[in-house]
Amino acid sequence: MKYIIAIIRPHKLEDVKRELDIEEVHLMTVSEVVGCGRQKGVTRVYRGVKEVDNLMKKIKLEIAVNEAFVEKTIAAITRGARENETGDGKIFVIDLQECVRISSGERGGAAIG
Amino acid sequence: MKYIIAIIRPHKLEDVKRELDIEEVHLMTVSEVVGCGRQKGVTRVYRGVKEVDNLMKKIKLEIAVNEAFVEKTIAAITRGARENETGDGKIFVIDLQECVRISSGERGGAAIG
Amino acid sequence: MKYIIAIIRPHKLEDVKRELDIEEVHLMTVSEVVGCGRQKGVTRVYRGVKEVDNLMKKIKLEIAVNEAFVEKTIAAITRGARENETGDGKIFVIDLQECVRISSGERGGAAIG
Amino acid sequence: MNAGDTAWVLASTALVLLMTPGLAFFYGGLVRKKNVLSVLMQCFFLICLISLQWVLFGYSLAFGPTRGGVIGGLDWAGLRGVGAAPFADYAGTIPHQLFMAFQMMFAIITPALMIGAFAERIRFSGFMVLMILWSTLIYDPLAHWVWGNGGWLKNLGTLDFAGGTVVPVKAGVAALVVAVLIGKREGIRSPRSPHNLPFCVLGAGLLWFGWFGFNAGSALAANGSAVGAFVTTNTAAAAAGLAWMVLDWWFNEIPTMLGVVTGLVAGLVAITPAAGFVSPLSAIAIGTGAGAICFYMVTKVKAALGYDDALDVFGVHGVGGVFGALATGLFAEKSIGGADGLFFGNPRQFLIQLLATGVTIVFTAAGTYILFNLVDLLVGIRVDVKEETMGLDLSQHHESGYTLVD
Amino acid sequence: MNAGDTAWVLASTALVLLMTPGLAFFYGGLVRKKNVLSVLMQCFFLICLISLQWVLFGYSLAFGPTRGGVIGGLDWAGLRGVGAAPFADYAGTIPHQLFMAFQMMFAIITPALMIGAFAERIRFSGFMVLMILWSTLIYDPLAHWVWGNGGWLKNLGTLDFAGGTVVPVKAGVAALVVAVLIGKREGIRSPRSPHNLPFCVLGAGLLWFGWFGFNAGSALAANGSAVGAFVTTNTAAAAAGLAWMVLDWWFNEIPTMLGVVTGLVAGLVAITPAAGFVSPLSAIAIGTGAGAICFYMVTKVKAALGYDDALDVFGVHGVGGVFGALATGLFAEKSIGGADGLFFGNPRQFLIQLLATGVTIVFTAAGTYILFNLVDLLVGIRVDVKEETMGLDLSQHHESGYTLVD
Amino acid sequence: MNAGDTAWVLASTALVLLMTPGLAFFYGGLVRKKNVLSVLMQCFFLICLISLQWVLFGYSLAFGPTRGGVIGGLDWAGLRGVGAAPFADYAGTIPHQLFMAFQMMFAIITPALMIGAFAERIRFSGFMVLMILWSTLIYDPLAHWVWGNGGWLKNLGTLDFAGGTVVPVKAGVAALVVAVLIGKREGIRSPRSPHNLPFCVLGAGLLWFGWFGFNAGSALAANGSAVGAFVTTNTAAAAAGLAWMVLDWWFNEIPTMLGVVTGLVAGLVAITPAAGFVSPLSAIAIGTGAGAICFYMVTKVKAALGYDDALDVFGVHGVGGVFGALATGLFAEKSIGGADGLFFGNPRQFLIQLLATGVTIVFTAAGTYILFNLVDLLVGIRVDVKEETMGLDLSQHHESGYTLVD
Ligand SMILES: Nc1ncnc2c1ncn2[C@@H]1O[C@H](COP(=O)(O)OP(=O)(O)O)[C@@H](O)[C@H]1O
Ligand SMILES: Nc1ncnc2c1ncn2[C@@H]1O[C@H](COP(=O)(O)OP(=O)(O)O)[C@@H](O)[C@H]1O
Ligand SMILES: Nc1ncnc2c1ncn2[C@@H]1O[C@H](COP(=O)(O)OP(=O)(O)O)[C@@H](O)[C@H]1O
Repeated sequence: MKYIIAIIRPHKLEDVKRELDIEEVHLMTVSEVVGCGRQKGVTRVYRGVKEVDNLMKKIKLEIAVNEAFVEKTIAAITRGARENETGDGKIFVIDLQECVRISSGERGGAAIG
Repeated sequence: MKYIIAIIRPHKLEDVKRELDIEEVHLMTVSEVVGCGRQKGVTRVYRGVKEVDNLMKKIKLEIAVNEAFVEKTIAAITRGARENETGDGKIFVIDLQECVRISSGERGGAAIG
Repeated sequence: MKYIIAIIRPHKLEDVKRELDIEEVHLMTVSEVVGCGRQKGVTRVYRGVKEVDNLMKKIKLEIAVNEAFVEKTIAAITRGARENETGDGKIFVIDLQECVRISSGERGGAAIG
Repeated sequence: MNAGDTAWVLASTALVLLMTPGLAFFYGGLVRKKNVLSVLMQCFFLICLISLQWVLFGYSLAFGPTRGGVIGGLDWAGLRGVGAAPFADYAGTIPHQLFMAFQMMFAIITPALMIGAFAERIRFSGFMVLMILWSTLIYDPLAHWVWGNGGWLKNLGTLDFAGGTVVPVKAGVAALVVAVLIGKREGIRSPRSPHNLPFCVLGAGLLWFGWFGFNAGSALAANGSAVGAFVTTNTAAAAAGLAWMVLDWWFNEIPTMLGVVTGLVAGLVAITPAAGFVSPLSAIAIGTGAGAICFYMVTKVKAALGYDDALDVFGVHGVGGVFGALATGLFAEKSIGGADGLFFGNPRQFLIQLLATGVTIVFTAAGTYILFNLVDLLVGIRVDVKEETMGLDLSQHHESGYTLVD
Repeated sequence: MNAGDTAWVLASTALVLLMTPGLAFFYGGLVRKKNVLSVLMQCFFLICLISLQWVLFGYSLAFGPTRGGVIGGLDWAGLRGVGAAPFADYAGTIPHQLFMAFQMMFAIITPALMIGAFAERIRFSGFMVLMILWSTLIYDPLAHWVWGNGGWLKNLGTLDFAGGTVVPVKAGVAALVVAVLIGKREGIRSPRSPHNLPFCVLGAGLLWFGWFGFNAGSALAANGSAVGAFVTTNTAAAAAGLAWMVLDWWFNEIPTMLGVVTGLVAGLVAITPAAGFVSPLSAIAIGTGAGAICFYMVTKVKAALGYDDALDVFGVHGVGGVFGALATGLFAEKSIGGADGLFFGNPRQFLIQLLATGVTIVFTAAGTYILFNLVDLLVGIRVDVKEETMGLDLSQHHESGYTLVD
Repeated sequence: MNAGDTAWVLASTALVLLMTPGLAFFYGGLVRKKNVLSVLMQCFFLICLISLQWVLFGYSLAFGPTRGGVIGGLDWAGLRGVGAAPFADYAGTIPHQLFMAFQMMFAIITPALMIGAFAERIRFSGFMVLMILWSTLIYDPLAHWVWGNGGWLKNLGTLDFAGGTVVPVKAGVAALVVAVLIGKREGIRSPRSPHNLPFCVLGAGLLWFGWFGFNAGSALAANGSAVGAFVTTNTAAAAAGLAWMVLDWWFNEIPTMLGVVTGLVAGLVAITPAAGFVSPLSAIAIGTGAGAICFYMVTKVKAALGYDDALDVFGVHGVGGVFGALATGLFAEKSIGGADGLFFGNPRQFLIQLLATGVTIVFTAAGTYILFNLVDLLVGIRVDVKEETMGLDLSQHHESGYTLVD
């Protein structure tokens, strides 16, 4: 099992979800983060004083999947999130040792979906 | 050492904390997320138009523990979070390689608690 | 590759970022969390009734780095975040299996920076 | 008719209307995020509902030609005969319809005050039915007794400048009854932090602003009495805010924002029946007293008794109102409002105040008890646990106050 | 000059000024977080812009000595001759300058109403130019026709108590034209949850409060007519809020907060032209009708036609305004405002209302169409996709409404 | 006594009261999340504190029978003799107590304006003591000099329509002194994004609304002078908002929301002393000048000098106020307010304005310097670093503005 963390542009969330649905990946956890990346930050003006802020608003997805789904998930996220420009985001894949469904107590691959 | 991530229902936070306290697991990091799961979403109405939103508010817990505490922690979260229904949430367990306490520089199992 | 998660005091974010910049670690993802630690909580008063709240506001950093950067990153965070007191926070290091840059499709160590 | 008086009462009526949105934010900021809309919704529903009820028959029941001092007749239903000409028995220098509109705003905010008591757990349908009945069967008769031409408490000589008996006492007592009957919130072991304290402060600011209309408008003219009520209102609110602050400091080492706004609202409540009858210095005494007594109620007595009056409607409005109604009987001065209180040599006035307050309490408590049980039986007043934990915004209104991700 | 009348119109003018910030929050709460400032900014820009335009030449164009019933001359530019003395043709008991200021607030809020239609996708520079032109070339002439001394629609005998034709109809129609021409928002497939519904409710509360100045202030005196308008305004808003609530319940099983505030705004819009001409009971009918018709427009017709009027300016203001203007021709009563409508035996009035509304619609639609294309050509009205997805706050103003981490 | 005048001044007094909550939000939105309550708290504390101080002795010190033109006697302490009868030397057509209440609101907002300067780092106890002393020892005497019957600056013939010298100049200068003495905030290297810019805009909206009471209410009657002040107030605010916007565009490529609201507040400040003395066209000049000068101060001068005036109280209120006080001596017209300024042939008036402003600056700066050091010695004015990094809400009030998880 793998734990996939993806950082994407905020307005791409719907597109990514649609692509994931196509791949039958329906479960995920979503949160708002700010990201500091290669992407040039945004200019902000505060009472006539200008400065550059390199923390950009992003969306973070966390998706636990069985091995068989890893590449499909990566591909789906990439399809949904890509604008072919710096700032599109990253996908990180971490090894997942155990997964427990709280309601049933099921464990492992059975609990993931 | 393990890094445990749990997604629970928002109103179960206090119960889970109480159960964790009993198991002597006092340290954790908490955040608000939205989750998309098997749970049927909520109906929303916007100016007379109805739609279903499948992103539900959840609480995410992150708890780093020594091996000896892993099962106790899972059990405690389960006890506190369970309503025996879809939507109760999930627990994910990831291998943790290193842990550093910033104030003292301690590392490993000693730094975790 | 490693996935580093650090929990720090909110007002230390700028200092930590400055130290990381010195080490040439520029990319990261930041979010607000609340932490429950060894640190004594804060007193709150609600209409004359006093109670202690042990959930403190913290900042969470997530930084994916190549092996060569792991210790440098830990050191930089420690330098920036340290007040030598309980509540300074923790750094967790997790093994990272894969990293994908969405815009280019690059993978692995090349995608991380 | 006097254009100056009309101008002031028009402005006052608008100010009192604004109090209910102000109250909505005062309460809305205090509840948890998942219930903020339910509180706002209940407030706005009441504005809409009572605005119609009052025009259709409520005004007539409360202020119409009396039927034996007990209730007004339906002669003025649909505002028949309530037009631009002044009705001298109520207000000789402004259009009768303006007096009606001013009173309407009071009829709106009284039940709205109760919302804090049963917040976070009431079913919206049950709430609606309860409010329709309560306004008609409890508010309107009591308003008639105290303010209506020929009302029996009015005939006794009760002093109630701007409705301190009718409005806060009634709301506070009814709130307590409902809070006890509906039961405690699920899983609330300790006070929950307000989800948005600035909203609560905004609401308090709007309430203070609007209360000038409430009290100084009750002079129904732009005259010295209005000015006097304006000054006592401001003074009592300030004194009560400071009183709470000092007590907070004393007992909890630190002054709190919520304490100051709670205190000032208690002061506004307490000065209401007294506003046009007492001196500014007496207003300091009334405000200080109100701040202190309400502090004691909310921090000590409530904890001891263990009822879950979520936002302290009883502790602040009920107790503050009773205190104010009685204080009017103590501090009133003939040279200011035409009648003396106990401290100025007229113990009889204090007894009348005691009687009026007692009658209000008993009638309201009994009536609310009956109505609650009736509505609970017919419609159900409490949401089920699922709906409660999910939050009333989603379960009762299919909406959320804020987006989490957008 | 009458001090009482002056006092009321001063207060009313301040109240109407407050409506635009109220509207800013009503709209601002509904958009996504990343666009909240753009909405507030557009509203405040209009307050500043029109305040100057009106003083410099707008008032003179709209109300100055007529040039053939079509437009005012520039005789009063820079407020030359518009001073403390009353100008009896407009208002005999208050300073002429006060009448000017009161009308200014109307000239501000009318274009502000349109903001909701093209929210989340308009370029700020294009918006600015469009608004300057629109106010001068569309608003001012139309205001002259309906309200100006010698204006041709006024001469026909059009009834428009507080500008229901000039203000909401015009804004609503122009909003529709712009919404259609500017095109749909990017990637909005279904309605987006309001990012801060309490802000929207706050805005609605301030709008209701301010609307008393709008309608009751339009009597330009503190008299029975002002009181009548005050009461019908409140009543219609309440009825429309309840009507929407009931329909929400009927079609979606549950009443919503956004529904109630949308409904009440529709009611306020619809009663505006009728406020001083109809009875409180007719106001109930008008409010209920407005709530129902706007509900139908927003939920059914809009979906069917598929234009992206982001915050339903046309559905609520345009449609509510047309309905109100026509309803005035139905429900007006001679005993209240001096003229009878169809239901009181005077079909001619209804035809006049129909004509005035029709003229407003045609002139506004055509003029807005031309101006839009002109400005789009010269400056560009729509932001590019990057700017839109980033949000207008960052792309147009280099600011964010809220901090994410601080 | 005149009911119309009384009605308007009653409404104005309520409007000015609302300005302080408005200011609280204007400032509160700009600070970081962890300090929002501390700002609101300081504002509400001042409302409560000064309301009592003024009734007890402040009014008497400022407006009581003069002791040699320097200070009022305590004859009116506790409002002895300040009743419903007008006091003709101040205002002949409204109750004396109303004049007192109107002035009270000015005494409240003046110290409240200073809060922005030392925001995010002041100890609440030190703040309290400083404010009590400052109000009594600096505000009250200065108010006496400029406005009090027999005050020496008043006798010189200083023009100050609505307190532009007393209120913003004083607050701005004192703010600068405290900001310099208290030192910079910890770890603030660059301006921090406002945590809730919509709150700031809400505050600006309420300030604009309330300022009509401040300026037009200062006519103390519902007459042409009030109307004139109303119009110049609105015009100057609009011009200043636009001026800032244009400069923002010029220097930073884009107009900002914070810029517009900052500008309009600068305009409101600058027009205050001039409101009833100048024409609307002069108001455009004053507003534009204020916007430009304050822009320059805040963006260039402040950065060059390096003091940490957290929310630009000096740059906006101090500088705007000085500019306005002097501009009054330039633009005043006899036909409007009874006195001519330099541009209308009366250079003497400009010199008087210069003197009055100079005296205000010197007296305020010196007095504030002494009081600051005194209070710092006795109570301590700055929080320690721990408390500051934790945020004042938690450290000074044991509360948080918002819940993080609920
Ligand atoms: N090494 C990293 N560790 C943690 N987060 C990262 C890392 N690299 C990128 N991110 C996240 O991904 C977002 C996009 O990264 P960025 O460098 O702007 O885009 P791209 O890699 O597509 O050019 C960043 O804002 C940050 O949140
Ligand atoms: N595979 C997964 N990856 C990431 N998050 C998940 C996954 N499965 C569940 N979750 C999280 O857990 C929450 C509860 O899941 P859900 O399927 O509704 O409940 P249950 O598994 O108890 O039936 C979801 O809202 C989501 O946040
Ligand atoms: N074992 C843990 N698992 C998850 N989060 C932790 C753990 N230990 C500490 N934290 C996070 O780190 C923060 C600081 O921890 P704390 O014990 O207060 O400080 P310190 O370890 O420096 O004494 C906590 O608020 C919490 O968010």
